[in-house]
Amino acid sequence: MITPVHYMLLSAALFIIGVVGVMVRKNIIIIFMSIELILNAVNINLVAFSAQLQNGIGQVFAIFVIAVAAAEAAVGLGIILAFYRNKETINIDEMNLMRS
Amino acid sequence: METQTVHHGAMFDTNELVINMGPQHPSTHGVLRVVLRLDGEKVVDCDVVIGYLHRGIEKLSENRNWTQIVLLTDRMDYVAAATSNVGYCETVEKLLQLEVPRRARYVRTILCELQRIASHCLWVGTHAMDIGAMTVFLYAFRERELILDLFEEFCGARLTYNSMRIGGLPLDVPPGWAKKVLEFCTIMEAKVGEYEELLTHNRIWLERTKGIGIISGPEATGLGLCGPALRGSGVARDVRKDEPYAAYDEVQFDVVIGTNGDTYDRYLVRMEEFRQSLRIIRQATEGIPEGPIVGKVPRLIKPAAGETYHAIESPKGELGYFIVSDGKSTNPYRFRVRPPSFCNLQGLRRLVRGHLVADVVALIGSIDIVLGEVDR
Amino acid sequence: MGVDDRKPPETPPTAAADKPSSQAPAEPLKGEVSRTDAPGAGASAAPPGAPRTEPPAPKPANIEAAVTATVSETSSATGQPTAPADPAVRAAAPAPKASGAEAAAPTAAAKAAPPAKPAPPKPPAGGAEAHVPKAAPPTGPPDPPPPADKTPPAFITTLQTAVPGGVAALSFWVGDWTIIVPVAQLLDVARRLRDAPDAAFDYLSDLTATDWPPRTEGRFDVLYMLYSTRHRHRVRLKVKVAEHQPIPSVTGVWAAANWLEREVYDMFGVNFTGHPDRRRILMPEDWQGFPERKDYPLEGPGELLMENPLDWLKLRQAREEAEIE
Amino acid sequence: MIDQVLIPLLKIVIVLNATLVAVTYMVLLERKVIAWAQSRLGPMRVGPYGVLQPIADAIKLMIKEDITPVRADKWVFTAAPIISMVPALIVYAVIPFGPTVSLFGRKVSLYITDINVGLLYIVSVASVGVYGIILAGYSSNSKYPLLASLRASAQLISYEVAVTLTLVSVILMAGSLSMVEIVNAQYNQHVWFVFAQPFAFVLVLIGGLAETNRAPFDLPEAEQELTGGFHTEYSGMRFALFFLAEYANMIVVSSVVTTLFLGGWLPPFPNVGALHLLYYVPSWTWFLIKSFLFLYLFIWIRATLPRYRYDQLMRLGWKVLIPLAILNLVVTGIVKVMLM
Amino acid sequence: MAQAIAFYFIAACILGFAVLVVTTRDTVHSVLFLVLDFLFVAALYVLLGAQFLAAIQVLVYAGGIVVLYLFVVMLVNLKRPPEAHEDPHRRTKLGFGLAAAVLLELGAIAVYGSVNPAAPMPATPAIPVSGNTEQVGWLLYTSYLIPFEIASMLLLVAMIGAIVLAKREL
Repeated sequence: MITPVHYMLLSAALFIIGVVGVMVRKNIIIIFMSIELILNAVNINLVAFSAQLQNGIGQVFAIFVIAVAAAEAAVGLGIILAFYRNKETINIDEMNLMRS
Repeated sequence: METQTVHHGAMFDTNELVINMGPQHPSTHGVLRVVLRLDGEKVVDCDVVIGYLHRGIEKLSENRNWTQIVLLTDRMDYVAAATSNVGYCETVEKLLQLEVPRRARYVRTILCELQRIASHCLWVGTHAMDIGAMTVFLYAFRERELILDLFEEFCGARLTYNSMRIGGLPLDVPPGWAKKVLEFCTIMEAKVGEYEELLTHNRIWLERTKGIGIISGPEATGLGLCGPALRGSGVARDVRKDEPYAAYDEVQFDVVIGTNGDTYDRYLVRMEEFRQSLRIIRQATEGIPEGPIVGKVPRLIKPAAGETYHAIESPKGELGYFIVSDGKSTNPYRFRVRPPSFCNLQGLRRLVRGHLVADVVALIGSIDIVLGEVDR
Repeated sequence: MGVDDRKPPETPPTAAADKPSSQAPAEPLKGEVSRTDAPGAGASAAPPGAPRTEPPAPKPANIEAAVTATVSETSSATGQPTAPADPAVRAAAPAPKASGAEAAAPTAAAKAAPPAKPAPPKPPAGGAEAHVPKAAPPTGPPDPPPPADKTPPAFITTLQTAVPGGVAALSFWVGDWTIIVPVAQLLDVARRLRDAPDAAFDYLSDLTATDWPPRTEGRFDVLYMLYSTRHRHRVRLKVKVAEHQPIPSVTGVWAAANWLEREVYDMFGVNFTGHPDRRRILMPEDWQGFPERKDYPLEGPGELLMENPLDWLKLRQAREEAEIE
Repeated sequence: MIDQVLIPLLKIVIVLNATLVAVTYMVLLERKVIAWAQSRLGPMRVGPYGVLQPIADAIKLMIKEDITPVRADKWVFTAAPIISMVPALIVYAVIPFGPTVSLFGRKVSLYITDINVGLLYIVSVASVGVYGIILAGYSSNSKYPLLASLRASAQLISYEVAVTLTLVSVILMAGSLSMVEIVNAQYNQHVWFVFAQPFAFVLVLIGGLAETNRAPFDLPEAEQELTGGFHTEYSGMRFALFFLAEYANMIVVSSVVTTLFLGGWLPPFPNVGALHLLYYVPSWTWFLIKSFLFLYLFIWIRATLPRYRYDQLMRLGWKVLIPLAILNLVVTGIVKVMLM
Repeated sequence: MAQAIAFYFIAACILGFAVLVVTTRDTVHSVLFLVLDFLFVAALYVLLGAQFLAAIQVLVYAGGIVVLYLFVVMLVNLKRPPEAHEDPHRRTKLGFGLAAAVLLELGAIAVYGSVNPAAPMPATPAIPVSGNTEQVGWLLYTSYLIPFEIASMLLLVAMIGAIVLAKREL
């Protein structure tokens, strides 16, 4: 029998993978993708609870999360493109313009 | 196709993408190579590379005797070979100061205009095909076939005719040929309307051709564009009218000019030229005089030392021959062709700048080149 | 001698040139075309560059001789022997092989040569006057002056006053007017003809050249066929230039001249200066020699390659080895 | 057991095979129809009137050398045709070819499944198909395919927006996302939606042309511009997969349009008693006839029209189709509320 | 039983592809694994009875957002991959440390959860519609109307922002 705990564990594991990706990789596109993984982990959690609680609220929130993810991806990738055009790099460690 | 070693990704950063269009490309009409520098899909600059079909016809001609050269001229504009023949023969006749019988001049006119229609058929087909309308291609080739049949009946060949002799014609027109030509005119008139129905008012066609590759009249003149490419820009320059040869001074026709100098105008000019050509053919065929077909040609053709330039209006534009005779040998000392396609192709670089890749194709189509003539 | 690192199409001439050079009397050339001796054989009066039309000429010798006739601009440095076999073929020295110039990339040499080497002072062309005039290859078109009853068009007379010295001579033949223009006045004349309202030659129909090798003082006739779309008249300009003599490009006057001048440069090696994009146009970029010169063999060097593919392979191999080093 | 496993499996097998055969014969149909339009004969050699041509083509493509460019990304290069083929096929799971009929004493529905988000399923699965084209262009490591794939991805995404927005107004009319329910709604409302939503019909048709990369929107494979488009470097069976995917998508689009706008399996004038006779014709024939009309239209358009340019295509998508779709949606919504 | 098998299979795929997303060197491959990952997440949603969300996941995530990623990866194709030289990893210790911490916390929750199971949740107020899509729609347009509108504003702002950022010259 699959309980919400299973989903939670799956979600947590996905979350961890996402966090590790954000922390470890230098390629900013992969970092963005890791963030997407994190958001998905959250969504899994929300949908799992929605199913457990027999109401749609969790799914509604999942939809909001997807909307936010779409916005984030659009703006984030726009920034990457703009940055790449000027600096010819997508290495996050070289993105230190704001550092004095 | 892929000769640049630049990694394909390196393009979309701040730099430009260098892309080779041709020499093996479906829409460069032969072995033309256009090296495009693109910014996204926008053409920043281009370099037109030619010479892949260079056979040295000029050099070869300097080593053939005067009559043999007719055969070589077939191989230049192989879409309108008879026109090249006529141009060459007229130049030598000018050098020889030879009078050509009227009948021969009339037949030459008919042949030239048939060739113009054949060439324009091929042009409208390929041009429309380049822009994506493939049916016109098949339609135009259907009619071109009729012209080739007429030529086959006249001289036995369908592509490289070798159909002229210095001083006149190699042989008279076969009996009943004139009637067939007139029948063809009737058919063709309807078919031109058919092409126009498919294209002229088609919205997509308009969007693809209007405002593409605009060139003003003075600029086109300066660039040496010729033929419909020049007339599309509103310059009424037609060798047939300005420096009449063959029987063009005895027939009525209009010089068609455009107004905007864009691809659409060049298209319209050629479409109208179909009709004008048919008009000329009608008049010439109906008024074809009786008489000899060859003038008083010396047995050994050996023009006096001297040089001359003579131009005729080929379907692509001003086809000029510059021939030097040293007065001693039986071959020209210098044989030079002024190929209209070559001069028109020179304008391509000016035309494509700032347009998109898809327009390059449309523009190559709109200047109507034959690589056999460009490279010679 | 080592095979130099030329491109394949050029290699056979160098290889073939060895043989005649070993037996032929060496005659130093000075970057100029000079005539070989053996005038008697020239009686066939074939135009140069057309050895094929002479049936009696022994074929192999003919080919070799023809091959040696590859034109080079750098010939003045090397005492390269010419081929004596065929009198119709004057051989300028092929690109340096035995000399120290071996290391230099021939393509670069070919490219750099025309502008870098202005025509050296001409030696008295010994061969030219030694010839029987009848046997001599033509030295140029007669350029007959206009007959007395022909008055030149108005724009020519105004041109004569507007550009002093611009009209060196005037010619009329089978209905064509030709103005012979000195090189120095070319641009002035061109501008004047384009801009003057009575001339208005806004259209450059054609631009080409003719090679008259015997003429040392101005080997090439560069011809400008002009047309006016306004007055619908024509005129022809003729400029005589020597082999390396710079001639100003008229691209600034007529944009159409761009490719036409490129072609003339490609085919004749006429030294246009001020051209925005002077490259070869029809021939490959690394081609040696100028195909439409009269002393360039009709077969070109290229066809010889085909006769023995093994030679070609060997040469290519040698070149690749040289490149590796 | 039979109802649960055997019949669905059987249906899947039948639909898949029928689709593949239909797709191969689509190619023949296209060649024939275009040939007729161009006063030619088309394929005539293989079999009478060339009817066996697709089989010959298939054999030829199968035994052709399968070339992978040296510098291509091998895995992606192999996966790309599959990625474009699979969505085109699994979409058929929800297309209702007919209602539930009784066959050999059993109730059998003439569709594989009817899920409550059927239309959304089609749209979302179709949106995955774009990966095939993008990846093909990317992995070929060649410039023309890359340009084509960039074009394709931009084009498909833009038109997907327009089409999906338009579909919403149809959903609004039907009140359901299920394909079967949409057909039933047309029966219950006594009107084919093509008459209720003529704008939406035209928009979906245009968008469908664009989404299947058909003329005049066949930019990603515009051979006159980009040699072969995204499949320039493909040969043999992998090329065939792209080809099949394109035609399968065409059939999908015509099926969807048929279902949404032309009443799916319903005969003409389903509610007119006098024409009840038409119900004796098997329902799936109506479906096939209607779809065929659209396929014919697609081919006809291809034979007639020139090709749009990339920027004009995008302009059409964003500046014409999407605003019209939104307008249509708003109007539909207002009318619907007013009628309630 | 079948559900359990499906869950474990899907979960394994999700995690496996997620690991591949993070570890693969080639960015394009990484994006592809992300698509697969999202498709399996969609499958999981179907398993949980959220068909509408599954379709949205495929449509928006797989068909939209990731295509955007792929687009950018292709645009920003690097002459010099960012991780070619020097140490490709950064803050490895911190990353794995954080991961360990979360894992620890999870373990604690799991232990706690098994010790005292959660009380059954009170039933939520009934929604007057049935069916997954209808339910979500009802909620979105009733209780969560304002967040929904805000989300649409957010998307609009993001769209404009992206255009401003990506356009070379305005």
